[in-house]
Amino acid sequence: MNILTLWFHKLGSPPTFYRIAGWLMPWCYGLALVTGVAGLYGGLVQAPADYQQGDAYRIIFIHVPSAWMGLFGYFFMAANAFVALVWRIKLSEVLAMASAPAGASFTFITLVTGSLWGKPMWGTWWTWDARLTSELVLLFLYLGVIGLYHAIEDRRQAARAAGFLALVGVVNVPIVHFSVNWWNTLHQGSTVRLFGPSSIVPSMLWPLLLMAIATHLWFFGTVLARTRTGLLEVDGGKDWVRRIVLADDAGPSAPAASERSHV
Amino acid sequence: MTPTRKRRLIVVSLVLVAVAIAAGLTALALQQNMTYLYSPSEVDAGHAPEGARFRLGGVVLEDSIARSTDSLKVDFVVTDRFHQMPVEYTGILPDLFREGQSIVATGAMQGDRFVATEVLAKHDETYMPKEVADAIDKAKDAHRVPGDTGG
Amino acid sequence: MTAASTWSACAALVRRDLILVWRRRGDALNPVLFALMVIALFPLALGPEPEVLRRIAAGVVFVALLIAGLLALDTLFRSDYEDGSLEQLVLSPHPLSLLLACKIGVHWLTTALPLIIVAPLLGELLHLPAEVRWVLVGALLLATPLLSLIGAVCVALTVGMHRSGMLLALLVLPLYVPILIFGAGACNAAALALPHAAPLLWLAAALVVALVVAPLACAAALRISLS
Amino acid sequence: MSDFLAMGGYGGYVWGSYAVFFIVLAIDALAPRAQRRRVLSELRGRLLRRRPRPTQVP
Repeated sequence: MNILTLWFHKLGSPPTFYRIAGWLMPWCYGLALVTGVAGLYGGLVQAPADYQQGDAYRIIFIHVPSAWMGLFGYFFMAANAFVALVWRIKLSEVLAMASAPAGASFTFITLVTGSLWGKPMWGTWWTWDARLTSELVLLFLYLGVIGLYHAIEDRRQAARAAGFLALVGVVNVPIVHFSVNWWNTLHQGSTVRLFGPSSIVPSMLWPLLLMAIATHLWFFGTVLARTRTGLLEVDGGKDWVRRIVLADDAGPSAPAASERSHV
Repeated sequence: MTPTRKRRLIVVSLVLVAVAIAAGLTALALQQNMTYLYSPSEVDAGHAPEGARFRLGGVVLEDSIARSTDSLKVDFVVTDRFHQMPVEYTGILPDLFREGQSIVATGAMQGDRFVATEVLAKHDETYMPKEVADAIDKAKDAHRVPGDTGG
Repeated sequence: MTAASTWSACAALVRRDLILVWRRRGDALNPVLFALMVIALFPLALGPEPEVLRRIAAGVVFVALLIAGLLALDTLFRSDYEDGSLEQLVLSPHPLSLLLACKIGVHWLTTALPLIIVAPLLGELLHLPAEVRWVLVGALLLATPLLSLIGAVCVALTVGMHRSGMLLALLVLPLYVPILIFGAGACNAAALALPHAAPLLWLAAALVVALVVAPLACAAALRISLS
Repeated sequence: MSDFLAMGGYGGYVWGSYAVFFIVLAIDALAPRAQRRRVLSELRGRLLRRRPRPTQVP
């Protein structure tokens, strides 16, 4: 137990996490690209056309993983915000705020690809159905969190306030997920089920799952990248940040100098 | 008891009471029916509002689609396998609209016909290649299982 | 600190807020005038056919009152923050959530209740069917306290900011969506002579929970933004 | 190949979706980089202003 808490403290300290994140990040991006290419090959080339929807169903390979990531990102953000507010852990504040833009991107993709899928299949770009509406509300919640975070000067206070808002909005996420079961609406039920058989054939399922893995890895890649920057920002005056800043200065100084002159 | 503990106790018990009341109200709400769409049987039984707009849900009956030659008008029959409802619609139908497909139509009754202003196709959550679907249909025919085309 | 002193603190706070509103009673009518003008815009934009107006009446009244309430939210903590009495409230030994509940209650009484009172009149302007009128009032009685409570949490988060108007709307409106759906849904169901008890019961359930949880959340949010 | 691009007549929708997917994710990956550069230069500026070290200033 003692070793575990010690290990946790070590991992939670900004300099250690900064170093580990820097090491993990390329792996996340790289593996995301590899699994993504494999999943896209499986989805676009290998998988057969659907019996009802023909080739249009191939949007599923990005739509559904993105929808999962939109929800997952919100849960990840809210969980970190909870930890940050209760135990006042700096790393969690930064992690929560780092996951908001990534989650918002995936939610945006879900809405746009869903719209592009709905037009040929349902006959409409958009319908005010429970699931679509709550996905839109999810995007607005993300934007509210990001907006609040950028509106407050003090970084730590901003992260706490925005994290609190994320926790207030978390009630919405179960509504998004279960609304399709509560109201009988246009949107079909869940295809892939954790328990019980999925109503999709294996040749279509494995590319979908590969894409889900790829989007998860990608999500963590961008979250780690943003967290590294966020840690530098929050710990601005600390020694370890100073070392990194000066080390970076000693390296490729020419582009940095031009950057400064632009600003 | 210290004041902070007492306060915490009051807060927790208040939250519990509120949740209990809310659970009771929710249970009461779940007993009411929240209708999003009506099936032809419900319309036949007189549950649907008279003269007002509502949504009709069901399956397009086989061999019932009659397209007008000179306009976009389409007549078809929506069924829930118990009752049938003739539907009239003018406009462009979605690609998935076909016989045996679940649809949601918005409109109002005019006499004994349902005049739709919008028809949306509802597809189910099953994805499979055409060959597999054909094989399943064949197996169903062989065993004389009533086809469950509803989504 | 005893229970009696806490009650007297609450009473003093309510009296003070009511006096402040009474001194500026002209301002208290602003939300009502705003809602009236929004309602008046709809027949001008859509044309005066009673059939069209009748169908949208309940929803339009609901949205107009929601936006009027949203604009009025800003005044909840604004003047208290500027004259420093909000920090006194946070530092006081009495439970902050209880004091905030009093403030929210007074704010609801002075901004939302006048709106509910004129709601049947606003509905009449749009030819709201008579059988929907009381469903609308009932839905508003359940929905507006919810709007005030949820809005107060978001106001508490933005309290230190200089220009928070648009941001506040961005934070609050997504949280208002379910309330609008249930409230207007009940009215529309009543207009179609459908059973409309279920959405009202959902609203009531949400209100009961919010009555307890929202003041606590509001207090926590206020502590974050004043820290 | 053209069959593949046509996607059974749904090419516009399918490829449009994939284009949105890749563009948004590319922005999502590039934005932290730009932000990191900005934060680093900002911190460097603050550092140099507060403790001027003539040997380090370029």
